[in-house]
Amino acid sequence: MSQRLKTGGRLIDRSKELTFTFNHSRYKGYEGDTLASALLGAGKSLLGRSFKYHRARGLVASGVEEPNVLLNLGKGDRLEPDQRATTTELFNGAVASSQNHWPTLAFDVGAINDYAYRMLPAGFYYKTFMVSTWAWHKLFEPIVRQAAGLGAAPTKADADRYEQAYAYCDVLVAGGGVAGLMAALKAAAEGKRVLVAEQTAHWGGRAPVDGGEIDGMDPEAWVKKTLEALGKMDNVRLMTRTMVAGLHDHGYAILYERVADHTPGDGRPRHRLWRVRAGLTKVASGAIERPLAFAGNDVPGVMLASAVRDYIVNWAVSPGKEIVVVTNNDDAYRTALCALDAGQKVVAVIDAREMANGPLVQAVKERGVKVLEGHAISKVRGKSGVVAVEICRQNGTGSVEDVLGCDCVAMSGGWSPVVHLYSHSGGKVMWDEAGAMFRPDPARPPVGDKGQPIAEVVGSANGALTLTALCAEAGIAGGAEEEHPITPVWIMPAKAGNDLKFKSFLDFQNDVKVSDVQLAAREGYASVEHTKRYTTLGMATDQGKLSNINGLAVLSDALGQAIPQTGTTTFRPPYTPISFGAVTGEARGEIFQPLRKTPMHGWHEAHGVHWEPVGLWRRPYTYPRAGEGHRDSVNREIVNTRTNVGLLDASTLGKIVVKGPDAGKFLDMMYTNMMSTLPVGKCRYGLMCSDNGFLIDDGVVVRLAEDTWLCHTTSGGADHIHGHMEDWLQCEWWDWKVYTANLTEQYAQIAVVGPKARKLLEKLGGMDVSKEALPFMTFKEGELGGFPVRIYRISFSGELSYEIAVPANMGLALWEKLNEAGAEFSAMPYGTEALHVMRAEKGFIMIGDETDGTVIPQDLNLGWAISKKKEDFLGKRAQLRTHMADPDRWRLVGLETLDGTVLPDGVYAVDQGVNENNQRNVQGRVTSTYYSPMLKKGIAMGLVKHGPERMGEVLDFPADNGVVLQARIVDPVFYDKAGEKADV
Amino acid sequence: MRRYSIFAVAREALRYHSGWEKAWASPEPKKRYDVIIVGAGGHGLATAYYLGKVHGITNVAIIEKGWLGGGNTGRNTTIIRSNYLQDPSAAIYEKARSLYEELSADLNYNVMFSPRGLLMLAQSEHEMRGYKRTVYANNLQGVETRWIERDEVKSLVPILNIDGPRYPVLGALYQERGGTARHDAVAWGYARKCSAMGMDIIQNCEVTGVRTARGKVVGVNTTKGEIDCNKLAMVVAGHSSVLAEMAGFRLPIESAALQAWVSEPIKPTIDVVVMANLVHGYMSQSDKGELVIGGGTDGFNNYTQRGSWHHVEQTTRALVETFPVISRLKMLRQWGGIVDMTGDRSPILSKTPVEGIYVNCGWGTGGFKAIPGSGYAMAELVAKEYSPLAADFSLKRFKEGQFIDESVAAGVAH
Amino acid sequence: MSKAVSALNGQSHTGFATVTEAGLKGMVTLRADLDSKALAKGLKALGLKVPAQRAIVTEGARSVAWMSPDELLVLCGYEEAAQVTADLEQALAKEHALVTNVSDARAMFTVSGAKGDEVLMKLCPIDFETLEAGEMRRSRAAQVAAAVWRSGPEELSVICFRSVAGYMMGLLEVSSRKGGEIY
Amino acid sequence: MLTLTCPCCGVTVEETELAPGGEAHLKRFGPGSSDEEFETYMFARKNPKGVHFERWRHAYGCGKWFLTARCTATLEVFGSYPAQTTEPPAELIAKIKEKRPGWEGYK
Ligand SMILES: Cc1cc2nc3c(=O)[nH]c(=O)nc-3n(C[C@H](O)[C@H](O)[C@H](O)COP(=O)(O)OP(=O)(O)OC[C@H]3O[C@@H](n4cnc5c(N)ncnc54)[C@H](O)[C@@H]3O)c2cc1C
Ligand SMILES: NC(=O)c1ccc[n+]([C@@H]2O[C@H](COP(=O)([O-])OP(=O)(O)OC[C@H]3O[C@@H](n4cnc5c(N)ncnc54)[C@H](O)[C@@H]3O)[C@@H](O)[C@H]2O)c1
Ligand SMILES: Cc1cc2nc3c(=O)[nH]c(=O)nc-3n(C[C@H](O)[C@H](O)[C@H](O)COP(=O)(O)O)c2cc1C
Ligand SMILES: [Zn+2]
Repeated sequence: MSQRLKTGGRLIDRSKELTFTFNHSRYKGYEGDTLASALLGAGKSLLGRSFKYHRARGLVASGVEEPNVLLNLGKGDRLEPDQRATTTELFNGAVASSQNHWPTLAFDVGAINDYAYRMLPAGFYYKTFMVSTWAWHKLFEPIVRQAAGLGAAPTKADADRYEQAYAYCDVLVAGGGVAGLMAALKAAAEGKRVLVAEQTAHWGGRAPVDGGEIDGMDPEAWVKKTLEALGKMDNVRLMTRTMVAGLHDHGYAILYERVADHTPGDGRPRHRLWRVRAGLTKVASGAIERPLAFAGNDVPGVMLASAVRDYIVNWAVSPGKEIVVVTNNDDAYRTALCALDAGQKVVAVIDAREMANGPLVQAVKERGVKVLEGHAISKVRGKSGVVAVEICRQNGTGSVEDVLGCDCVAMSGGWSPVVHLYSHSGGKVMWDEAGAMFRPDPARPPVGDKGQPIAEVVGSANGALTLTALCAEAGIAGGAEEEHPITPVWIMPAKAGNDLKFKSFLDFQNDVKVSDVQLAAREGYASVEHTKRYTTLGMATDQGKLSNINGLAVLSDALGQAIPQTGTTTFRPPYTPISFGAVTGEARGEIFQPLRKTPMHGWHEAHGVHWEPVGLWRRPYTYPRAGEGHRDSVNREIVNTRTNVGLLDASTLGKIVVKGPDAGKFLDMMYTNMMSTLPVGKCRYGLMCSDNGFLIDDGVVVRLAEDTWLCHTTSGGADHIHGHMEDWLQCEWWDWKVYTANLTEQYAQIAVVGPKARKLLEKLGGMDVSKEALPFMTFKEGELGGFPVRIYRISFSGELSYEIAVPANMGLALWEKLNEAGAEFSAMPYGTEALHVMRAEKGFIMIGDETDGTVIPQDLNLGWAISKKKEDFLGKRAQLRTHMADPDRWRLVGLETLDGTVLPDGVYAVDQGVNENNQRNVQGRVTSTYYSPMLKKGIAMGLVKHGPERMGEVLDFPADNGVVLQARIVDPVFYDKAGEKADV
Repeated sequence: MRRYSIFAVAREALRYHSGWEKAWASPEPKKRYDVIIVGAGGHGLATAYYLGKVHGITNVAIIEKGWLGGGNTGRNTTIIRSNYLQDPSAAIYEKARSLYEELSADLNYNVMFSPRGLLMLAQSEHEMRGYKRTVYANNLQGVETRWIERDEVKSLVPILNIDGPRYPVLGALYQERGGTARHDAVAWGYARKCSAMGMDIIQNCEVTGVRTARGKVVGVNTTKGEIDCNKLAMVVAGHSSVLAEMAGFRLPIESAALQAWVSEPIKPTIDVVVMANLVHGYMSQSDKGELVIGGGTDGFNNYTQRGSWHHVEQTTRALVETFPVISRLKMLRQWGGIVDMTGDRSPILSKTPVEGIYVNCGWGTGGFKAIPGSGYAMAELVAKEYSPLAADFSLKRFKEGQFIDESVAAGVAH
Repeated sequence: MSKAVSALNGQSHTGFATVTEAGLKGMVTLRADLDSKALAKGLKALGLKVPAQRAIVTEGARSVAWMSPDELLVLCGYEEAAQVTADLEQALAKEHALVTNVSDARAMFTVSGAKGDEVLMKLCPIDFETLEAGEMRRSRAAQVAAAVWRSGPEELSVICFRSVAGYMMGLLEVSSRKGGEIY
Repeated sequence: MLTLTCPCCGVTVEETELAPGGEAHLKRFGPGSSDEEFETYMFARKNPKGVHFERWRHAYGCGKWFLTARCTATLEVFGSYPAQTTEPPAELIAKIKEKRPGWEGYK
């Protein structure tokens, strides 16, 4: 049984006791513990259930590679599923529970799957349940889904905040082990700007646990000294609890800083996501020990040898009292020595190598520990904890020679360099036969914007596994005991039979066994990528940190090919999982996206507005009064505007000034109309097409001066159209003398609309706004009610209308003044919906309603706005293509239901028969449809085949619930057909 | 080919599954084939399958530069829907969707087609009008969709933040029989059947050249030597321009990275597929339990299968806003694929300037759902020179201006 | 003119740094040939000179910033912006140039305090360690365009569009909250 | 996540400050051109796996368009230059040839 040792523990502070709960029971730990070490210290070893077979699982590892012990942490709005116990720093009051079992961890019904393991090999689902989609979806899939998944999903929104930050450096060091610190020291001494990121809360990595000597000091002392030195340098930043999650193209590294995971609720952001642009990343991410694949290697109590050592040295927790070490290399002997030093019993070291006699082996032997060379574990006995191991010859089939009682197995299959970061943006790895590992190929690094390498690897991540090799690589004196070569062992014992292979786990979390990989190979899923996807090897939350190399070695073996020929699967970010909160950063709630506000935004809000999003703006849709539905208020706003006067906040309309000797020529290219001939002081409605011929925007163009025009665009289109203009100016007609500026936000714009509009402006005074002084389709600058304004006589409603532009900082004041002064004329604000209805009553098109990216001006009977005189304009050539010149195109008409009801949005007019694909033929569709409170009936516009030539014809529009509505083709101008109201 | 079934699994269990045969053979290429298909993605394999099944053409090779299914077919977010607006699109996607309904039985391979329902959220008046229009169009096209109000949306997706704060959900376009399928299984299931029909799937074999004589195709050069053919179908998605270049023509295609990512697995929390197009994010939950997420495409040409990080941020933000409960879940893995974007964002199934060469590409960000329909139509086009499902997707539309533009929302509002 | 109110009317928040909307500011955009003599003369009359690439030059209460190879931004008092516009227009009357008052189209903020850089480090892809006094960087703050420069000891200034002033203040406020200190 | 240098500002900026604009040096065909010419201009794209000449706008900076040569297979950037050219500069072509001996040159 695991327990806390009386002394030791380099990372814990015994004077600071912490309490926490696990599955509702209270436990104690110390500051410096991880949840894993505290649980182990409390004697808990059964801590989870596996994904598929629900087998009992305990800790295998001590760090990020832990596949088994994922817990639900916290509760309510701080609940986090799948939290790795080994990387969770213990804090007072932590609440944790185990996952993926029912009803309890100890008694889990799902474990029945374990008995049926032979029925559930890799690929089981592909071969079964294919009778019908119905049966799969309704019967089987729900069971599969319920059984899968790990932790419970949160049900409450997150209480924490997150943030992001940018940083720049010459050298990013990923990993704060001794290799990383050496690299940092070197780069810092060269004057580079250095950033060192260490994912844990501690510096030094493995070396302080593993021992040896650096620069005449023990590693712990060297680390301390080095940190002090680095800490004093201005050009170095040291960051703990910061994981380099990904190394992206051009040296863009994503770092995940767990600022307050260990101090929840202290007001600090929980995580901070760093986006670091690094000239060079020194990957010093260490190596991860590999498990050995023997039967029962997943029973709680079987652990990585290095993890056993870590628990003893770092946290004074011994995972067992009677330990069996099983290995194929010398390093695991350190675990034996360390356990002995801690007063634990080492039952035996089982070494798969035929001969083991390096200094570490000798040291162990000298302390009286039995070393069984050429041996292997055939099987682990025990279900929810190790009871004994059956011993056999490594090169046999597993016939048991001996049974050793024990409560902990420390296994080591060798080490795999952590090559993830090197690989994320294309760096390649190579197989190192001697070390039995993939390590970075320095000849094929990931490259940056200049083709230069953006990553270099140092230390054990580079395959310099031993301290001796690592120091040699860094040019620093130091080293540790000499180690004899490893002998790769992929299956234990080598000729294990089916009964063993079906219980020898490769991927612990996903329950992938040696037999599964062999099955994949047998069935032709021979690419390592196929095997991965067929078996789910390496797809669990540890992303194969423990399983990948073993798995692909087993696959290579099954295929009879060399390991490098099999290759690895692709390493993808993040290195370890990162919270979506961190990826989101500050962008939540109010600042999820920019909200663009007009100067009158606050006023609208204070006056009960119902908003409509338009791009990043919000525009008033309508201003319902108490007791009014939206439709009522829209009707009220329309009637009032058409009978009295309405006020519209039109500030969001785009306003682009275009100036220069060639501005007229330029606008003639941009618009389908002729703009160069517009007289100064006048306004003209214009259309813009893309060079592919489609209508993209419309608006009123004003000629401010001989060489200056002001182009109004749609609200959503302002930035886009400005960009579009600059694009053509900069990239096509760069010799034309034209300047543009986007003045959209310089002005608030207010439309004063309705028969009493003039009276209202006259009341404000200061400018002659009479028909004579300011005729329709002209503009004038001056002072209105003390405000500097420019007034345009343009109308989108068919009413007498003035659009008043005023400097934005005065927009609110003018708006308030107009409302106030307008009271006697029954002035009231109206929103976009009233605007839409009124323009539809007049048959005016709306970009986005009548157009959808497939419509050309000709479809909308806007041929009059397409200049015949111009040789060229954007879209002209495109509109000559056969389909665009096709007389069968659908064209704009008005539509009126026979019974006066409102046609639904988007309905189609059907035609006879069906097309080749058996779809009902159609001959038109509704583009805009409204109830007209003026006409007291439904009105609509639509695009209809040969429409304008078919006035009076009645079309069928199948609507909801089988109802077919009938509507007559009419003139799209419904209201004031003679156009007498605007030009007054 | 031995049939798969629960009984077969039980029988094999008794002998430790030692008796399974290979799902597909890995032959060396023959000297010539009636039809060579380049690209063993879903579309290439489905084309081959229907060539054999419907048209009796089985002297076919499918040549794949990597591992079959390893292109976009193996890296997409598996959304299946047919709620398209324009007739030609609705026709081919609905054909595909209806074939998906039967696919597991047809292939004797469980592709786990799961019609779990698909929602496209309307979060502005403009989107709402667009989706209502789609519903009317779909009803006439034989595609079952309906408009649902916000209450029904909420009951289908309890974790949805229906009130905004930025863009309250106004309702949704709902396709009840849209859903997902197990992407790899689609490729594997087709491959197994193609192989069983005697077709050669040649993996790890890159086409490096296209040979023509007098304007007609005669064969291809590959890393495994020259192979002759009567007809050549290029079905290589992101690499279409590269293949076209070998044959001497250009396509209206640009290749860009599209990314996806998954969370760690959790117990079932969302049963339907949700697309929130206004904020650019969509999400579903796989049978394994991870949330499968995708968003926007990079704007620049790229062949690296890696995309730019800011899209990941943007889409994750959109989804955390839409589903606030996911904020404490963790991103497990992100990856990219190279999508083939056409000038009008609709696919190309077409003859080409070279006689005997056909292209099937341009599926861009949305071709997984089309695999069976596209394969069906492409097979017909290759076998009979005409397919009603493919007719409108021909290359000539770019000359004539008859685009199939699905972006109803492309026009700006107001 | 008393009717004019800046986007946030001088709102301010103090966390580990102080973020303030700077109130009404005069701003004039100038597009012209930056080598033109008339331009130099026009600026000289204002006590300013043509700034070098990416530079911002301050003389008394006025500054002028380089915006692009053919664009400058003159910063001055809000009240005098109309006059400055007119004067520059006059000075450039004979040239191909565009001078326009954009005082109302923008909002300006200051971030002050010893850790002011940390506020903007969270928002802008700018290397603040190398941002010298006298340089203006046009970039991004989270999701909107922003121009940033060191406007004083322990003070940075930020300009953005007026419509997103509220968003910018939201960003600055959240990023300067106590507990969010980086170093 | 790319970094590119804006030749107008002289700063090296990240992709999020830029807007991509597709293939560079397209020749516009207007009225009077053949259907083929117009289609080529509008749609046919080289889309090479390798050296690509393309347009970018320094959207969050000076607002200017510029051009770059970039490898779409490795993302290496060979250089950037002003948009006001009809062909890539000769020095840039030479530089690319040196780095990519097999490259067939600008077509
Ligand atoms: C991240 C992402 C998410 C997506 N999400 C969805 C979704 O939710 N729903 C949906 O419907 N669609 C989605 N898609 C799109 C969908 O994945 C693709 O449209 C579809 O898979 C394309 O299939 P394919 O067979 O045409 O191409 P691929 O699967 O890419 O197959 C093409 C094959 O051609 C091979 N090839 C290329 N060049 C050569 C050569 N010279 N010689 C030999 N072989 C060659 C490639 O190796 C590849 O295997 C998504 C795509 C991505 C990248
Ligand atoms: N004898 C052997 O077989 C053997 C094998 C492996 C390691 N070792 C020992 O381990 C030590 C190796 O030193 P080292 O510095 O190369 O490795 P290390 O494992 O000591 O240090 C690596 C550090 O990087 C951190 N890290 C890893 N990935 C990270 C990421 N993405 N972001 C941030 N931090 C990350 C780890 O937390 C760790 O602290 C030596 O003492 C060596 O003797 C020995
Ligand atoms: C629908 C879907 C679900 C996935 N689920 C997982 C998963 O649970 N675990 C995992 O590691 N990868 C998962 N992946 C990602 C794959 O591991 C892989 O990254 C992806 O197929 C792209 O291939 P590549 O990374 O090898 O280039 C999933 C991919 C898809 C398309
Ligand atoms: Zn620039």
